Amino acid sequence: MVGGTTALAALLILALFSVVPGDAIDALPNGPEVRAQLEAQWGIHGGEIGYSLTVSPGAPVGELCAAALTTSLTLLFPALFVTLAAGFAAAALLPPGAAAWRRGLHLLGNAVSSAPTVILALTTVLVINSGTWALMERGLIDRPAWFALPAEPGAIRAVVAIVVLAVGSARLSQVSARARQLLDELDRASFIEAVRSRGQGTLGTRLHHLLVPTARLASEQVPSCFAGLIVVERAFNIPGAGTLFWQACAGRDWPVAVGVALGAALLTAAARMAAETIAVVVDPRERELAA
Amino acid sequence: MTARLLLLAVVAIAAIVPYDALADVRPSLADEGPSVARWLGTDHLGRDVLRRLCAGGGAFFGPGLGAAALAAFGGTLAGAAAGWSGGAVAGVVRAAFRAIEAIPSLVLVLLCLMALGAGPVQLALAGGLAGMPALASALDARITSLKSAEFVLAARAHGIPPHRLLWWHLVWVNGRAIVAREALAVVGSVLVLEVTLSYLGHFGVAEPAASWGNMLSHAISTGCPNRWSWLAPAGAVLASVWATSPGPVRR
Amino acid sequence: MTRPAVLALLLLPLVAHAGNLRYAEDQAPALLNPVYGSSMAEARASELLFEGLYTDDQELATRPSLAESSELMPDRLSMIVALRTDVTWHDGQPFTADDVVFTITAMLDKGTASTEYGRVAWIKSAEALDAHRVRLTFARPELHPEDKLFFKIVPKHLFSGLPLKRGDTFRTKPVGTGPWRLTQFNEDNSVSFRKHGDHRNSTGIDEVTLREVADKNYQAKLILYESLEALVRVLPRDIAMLQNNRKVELYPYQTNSWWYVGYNLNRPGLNNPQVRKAISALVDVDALLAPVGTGARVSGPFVPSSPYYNHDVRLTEADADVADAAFVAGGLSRVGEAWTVAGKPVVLTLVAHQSLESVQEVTINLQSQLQTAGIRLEVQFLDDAAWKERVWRNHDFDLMLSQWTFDRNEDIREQFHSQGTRNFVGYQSPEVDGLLDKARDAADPFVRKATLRELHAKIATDQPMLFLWTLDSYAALSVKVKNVVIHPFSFFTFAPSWTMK
Amino acid sequence: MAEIVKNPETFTAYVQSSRAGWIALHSNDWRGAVAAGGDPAIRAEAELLRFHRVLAALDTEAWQRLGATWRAQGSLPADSLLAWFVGAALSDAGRDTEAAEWPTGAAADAAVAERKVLHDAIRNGTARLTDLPAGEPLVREVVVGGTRDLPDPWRLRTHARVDALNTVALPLNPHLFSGDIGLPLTLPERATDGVADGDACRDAVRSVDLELDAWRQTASAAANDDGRALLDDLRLTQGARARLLVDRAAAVLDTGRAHCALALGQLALDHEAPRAIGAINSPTLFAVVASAQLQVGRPREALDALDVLAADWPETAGVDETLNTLVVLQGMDRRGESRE
Repeated sequence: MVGGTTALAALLILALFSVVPGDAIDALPNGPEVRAQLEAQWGIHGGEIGYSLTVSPGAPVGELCAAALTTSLTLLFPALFVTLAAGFAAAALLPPGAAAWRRGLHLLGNAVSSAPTVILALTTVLVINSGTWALMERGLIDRPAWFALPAEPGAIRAVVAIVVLAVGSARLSQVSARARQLLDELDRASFIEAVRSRGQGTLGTRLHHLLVPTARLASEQVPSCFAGLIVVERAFNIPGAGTLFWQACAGRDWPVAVGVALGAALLTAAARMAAETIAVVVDPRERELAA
Repeated sequence: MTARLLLLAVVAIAAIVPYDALADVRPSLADEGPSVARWLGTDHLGRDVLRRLCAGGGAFFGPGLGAAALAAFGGTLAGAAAGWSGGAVAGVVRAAFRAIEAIPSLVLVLLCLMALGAGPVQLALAGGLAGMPALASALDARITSLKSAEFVLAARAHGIPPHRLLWWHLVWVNGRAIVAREALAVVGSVLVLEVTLSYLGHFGVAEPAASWGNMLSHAISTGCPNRWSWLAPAGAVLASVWATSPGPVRR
Repeated sequence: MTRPAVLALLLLPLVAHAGNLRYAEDQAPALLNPVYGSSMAEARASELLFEGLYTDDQELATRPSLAESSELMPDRLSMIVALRTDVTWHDGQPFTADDVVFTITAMLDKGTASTEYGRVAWIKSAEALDAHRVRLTFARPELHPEDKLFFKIVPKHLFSGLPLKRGDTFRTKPVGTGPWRLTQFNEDNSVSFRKHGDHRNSTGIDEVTLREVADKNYQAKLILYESLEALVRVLPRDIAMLQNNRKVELYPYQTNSWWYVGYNLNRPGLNNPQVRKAISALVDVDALLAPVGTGARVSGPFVPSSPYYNHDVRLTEADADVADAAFVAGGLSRVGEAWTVAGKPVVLTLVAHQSLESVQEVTINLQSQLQTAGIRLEVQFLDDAAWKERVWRNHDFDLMLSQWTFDRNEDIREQFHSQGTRNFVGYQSPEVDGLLDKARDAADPFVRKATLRELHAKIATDQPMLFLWTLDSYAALSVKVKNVVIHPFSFFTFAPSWTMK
Repeated sequence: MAEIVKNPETFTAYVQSSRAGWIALHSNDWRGAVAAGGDPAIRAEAELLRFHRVLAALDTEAWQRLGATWRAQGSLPADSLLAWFVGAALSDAGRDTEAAEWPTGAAADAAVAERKVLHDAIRNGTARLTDLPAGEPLVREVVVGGTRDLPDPWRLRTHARVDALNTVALPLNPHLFSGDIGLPLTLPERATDGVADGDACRDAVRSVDLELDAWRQTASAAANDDGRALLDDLRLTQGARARLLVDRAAAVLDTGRAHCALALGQLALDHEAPRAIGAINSPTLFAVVASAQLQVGRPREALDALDVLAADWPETAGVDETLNTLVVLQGMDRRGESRE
C-alpha cells in the first residue's frame, strides 16, 4: 500500500517533467561548462535526476533533500502534535450544550485558523516584533535574545513557527471539527454505557478507542502541513525542505524539486502506513480485515 | 449559506468591472488616505486601492472557477466510476487519487507551474488537479453508501437502466450538493494558492495586473503608510476564505 | 552534510554580540571571486577578504598594502615592486610574487573574460624576479602607477590554471590575505567572516556577518531593533524613523551613482537617435522618481556635484509634441492609440535586475507613462545569472533599467568607449572615443575637466541612455560601533580600525 | 525660549515688529531678512558675516591645497598665473608664512590688477559690492588642448569685509533661540587621533540631545496648545539645536578640529531634506561641513556640500571651481572603478 502510493506519485511527477522542454541547465550562464563539468566529474548525462543544477550546482540531490528534510521534521512533527492537542482541547472545550462564551471562543478560534498560513505568519511576526519593541521602548523588559523575528535563529522562532504551521490554513479547525465528531460518536457508543454501568472510569476505554482515528487524522494532516511548511520556512527564514523546494522552483532546478516532492510523498505514505499498523495492532477487527 | 454565495457573487460582479492597471498609476497621489474620490485611498504608486481590490478578485475567481469546473468534471467521473463499479476499477481510481493526495497541494501546484509556466490557465489546471481527489472521494463515499440502499435496489427491480440510475438518481439528485460544496472549496483553495504564490514571488500574478496577493506583497514591501493598502486585501482574502470554506463537516 | 536536527532546535545559539558586526545587503554576493566582481555587494565583501598591492589611507591618499615599496624606472615604462614578507593567505600558505603575477596574467587573459580587465589593461606584462619582488612593464609611460595597483590579488595555488572560469570552485570557498576570512556560507543566505588571526594590523571587530535582507523596509526595522549593526544604504523614507533614534548614527556619503534607462543601439529603430529622443521625451522623470525617494535629476553620465558635470545641458522634459515630431521623423506612424512601424504596433521589452531597489515601482510607472503615449512596454525581471548572461554578455534587450556606481574618479570610459567592457548599449562614437582618450591623457586638470564636460554635452545629445537621477545615500551604523570612517566606494576599507563596545 | 513657549502671545507680539523679516530669518533666507529691515536684519547680517568668513577660509585652504598638491606632483605649470593666485589668496587671508613660498609682487595681468584695485575700493567703502562683476572666471589662460579658467581669489573675503562694515553692535545674542536655551554643550578636550576626536564630540552632542528631549517634554507639557503648536510646527527645538551645533562647529573648525566640526555638522543636518536650505539646514551649516570635509581630506565630499549652495549663493562658484580642480588633480593618474 505504501509502495503503491509513492510509486504512483513518482510516476505522476516524472510524467509532468517529460513535458518540460530542454534542460534547465541551459538557463545557467555557464550552463554548458557546468554540464560538461558534471558529466566529467560524475559521469552523468542530461536528464539524470541525481544532481542539483542551479540551487547548489553539482551537489547530489539525495544528500540535499535528506539534510533539508531532517530540519523540516523538527518543525513538522511538533506542529502535528500541536494541531492534534489543540484540536482535541478545542473539541473538549465545546460539549454540545456549551455556554455562549465557549461557543464564541470556538468561533474565534475557527476564524483565526481559517486565515491562510501566509497572512497568519506575517501578522504574527509583525505583532510579536512591534509588541516586544513597544515594551522595550517603555523599558518594561530589556532586549530578549531571540528578538527581531525572523532574523535571529533560536528556539522561540521555532516555537512560533510551529504554532503558525499548526494553526494556519484551517488545519486546526478541521482537526477540532473531526475531533468533535469522534467525541460525539464515542459518547453515543454502546460499550461506553456498558463500562459506565459497571461503575468503572470510562477514560481508559475512551483513549483506547481514540487512538486509531487520531492516528488516521494525523496522517491526513501531513500533506497540508508540509505545504504550510514552504510558507512558514520562508516567512521565518528557516532553511528546511520548504526553502530548498522553493529555491529549486525559482531556479528551475527540477531534479531537486522532484527530490523534495518525492520526499513529501514518501513522508505522507509512511504516515499512512504508521496509522494502518497502529490500527492493526490495536483493533482486532482490523486484524482480520488485513489478514 | 446564502450569505456566502452573496459575497462570492459580489466578488464575481466586481471582477467584471473593467480596470486598466497601467492607466491607474498616478505617483503624484501616492500613499493617500481614504478620500471622497478614492474611498480606500491609494497605494505607493497612487493606484486606487478600491478599484484594484475589485479587479484583484478576478485574479483568483477566474482560475478558481476553472479549477472548480475541472475538479467537478474529473472528480464526478472518477468518483461515480469508483463508487458504482467497485472492485478493480475502484481500486485503481482510489489508488491514483490517494497518490495525488500524498503530494502536498502547494508542492503539486508549484511543480505544475514550474513545468507549464505561470499564468491563470496553468493555475486553474494545477488547482483543479489538486482539488480533484477530495471531490472524487467525497462523491465515491456517497455513492457506495447509497448503492445498497433499498430505493436503488427497488429502482433496479423496476428495470431502470443502470446508467440512468447512476447519473440521475445517485449523482445528480444525491450527489450534487457534495459536488457543489467541494467545488466551492476548490475556489477557496485557489484563492489561498494565489495569495501564497504572490508572497513567495515568481509564480504569482505579476504586477501591474491586480490581485489580492500582489496588493498585499506590494503594500508590505513598500511600507505604504495608507493602512488600507494592506488591510483591504487581507480583509477581502479572509472574507472570501470564510465564504468558500465548506463548513466543519467535510467528509 | 549531516546536521544534528533536533539539537539545532533546542540549542539556543548565543551569537556573540560583543564583536559581531552584522550588516545587510539587498542580495548576498553569489560569487566572491574579485576577478569577476560586478556588483557593489561583491565589492564590499571583497574589501573584507582580499587586499591589493596599494590601498587608500583615511585621507584617500595612496599607501602601500601588500606592496612594501616600489621603484619606477627612469623611462617610466616599468617598475619593480617589493612585496611584504609577513603576509599569509587565510589557509596559511605564504603570499609570494607568483600570486601577483598569476592574478595580473589571469585578468589580462582574454579567456578569463574578467569584468575587471579594464583595471589591468595598462600593464603589458608581469614577471616575478624572486619570491618577493615583481617587475611590471607598461604599455605607455606612467607617472604614478601605484595609484592604479588597487585591484585585489588572488592565490595562485587555489586555481587549476589559466584561463580562469566563472564556475571555479574558488567562488564559494574564497581565500584571501585580507583582515577577515570567510568561515561559511550559512543556510539562511547569510555569510560569516572571522578575524584572520595573523593579519598584520589587528582588527577591532572579531566577526562580520553579511545578512541578505531583500526587503529594504525590513532592513531599517532590523537596525532599529538592533538585529543589525550596519546598514549600507538607508531608504530616504526610513531616514525620519532612524534620525531621531538615539541608538543609530546616520553617515551621509556620496556614492557617485546614477540611474539610467539604456537603449540597445544595435536594435532596429533604437539605433535611430530620433526614436531615442522621442522615447526620452515621453518620460516624465520627476514622476518616475517620486515613489523611489529623494535625489537629484541628472542630464548626463555624472552627478551634479561632480567636477565634470556640465550644468549648461538641459534636463530632458516630458513633451508630447517633441515626441510626436521625433517619432514621425524616426519613421513611425500613429494608428489610433498606438505608434506603429511597418504596420505593426511598437512593443519594447525592458529588462531589470530583480533585486534593484524599488525596481517594481519604477518599471510599472514607466510602463504606464509609455502606454498612455502609445508604446507598449513589456518588463522582465532577471535573476543574477540571467542578468549577467543577457545584459553583460549577449546585450539581449531593447531597453534596460539599472544604475552605475563610480568611485571618486568617476571614470566612465568602460561605459561609453566603443571597446568599453561595460558598454552594454553598444554606443559607438569616434568623437566620444577621442574625447575619452584626450581626457585620460590630459596633463592639466583644467583641460580634463573641460573635456569631460564637453563629453557630457555630446552624450546628452546622442541619448544612448535616458539619464534619470542620483539618489541621496546614507549609511546607518549602531552607536556601539566606534571610530567609524567609511570609504565612499568600498565602504569597509577602514573597517579594521573600527571598534565595537 | 522656554517662556516664549509658555505664553506664545509675547512671541507673536515680538514678531509683529517685522513679520516678513522674522519669517525670512526663520527659514534662513538671510538676504530676505536684510531686505525686510528691523531686528531680523541685524541678525541676518551677523549670520551673513560668519557665513562668508567660513567660505573665505575654505577658499584660501582650497587654493593652498591645489597649489601644494600640484607642486608635489611636480607638474605645476611655470607660465601659469595660478601660483601667483595662490600667493594672492594666502596673503589676502593673512597667512603670510605660507604666502611667502608663492610668487608675489605686482599682478602680471592687467585684468587681475584692475580687479585687485576694485576689491580694495569696495573694502574701504568707496565702491559698492554690486560693481563687482558676478561671473567667473577672472582669467582664462590658453593651454595645450584647452583653456585654464582661474576664478577670482578675493571675492569671498570682500563679501566678508563688506558684511563686517554693515554689522552694528548687536543688542543681544545673534541667534534668538540657541542662546536662550542655555544648553551646556561642553565639548571634550581635543583627542590626539582625529577620528577619536570626532567620536568624542559626537558623544557630547548625544548627551545634550538626551537633555534636550527631556527639556522638550517638560516645555511642551507646561505650554498651552498654541505654545505646543509653535514648538512643533516651527520645530523650534530642532532649529535651536542646529544653530547651537553650527556655532560650535564653526568655532571648533577655526582651532583645526576638523573631525569634530564634521561630526557636529552631520548631527545638525536635517536628514529628511539633506540638500535643501530651510529652517534647520542653514547655509553656514553647509559651508562648515564643506570646510571640514576638505580638511579631513575629502574634497569630493566638500563639493557635495558646496553643490547645495550653488543655486542661491552665486559667489560660491569660484571656490567650487578651485575645489573641483583639486579633486581632478588628485585623480589625474588613477583609473576609476565602477559597479552596478
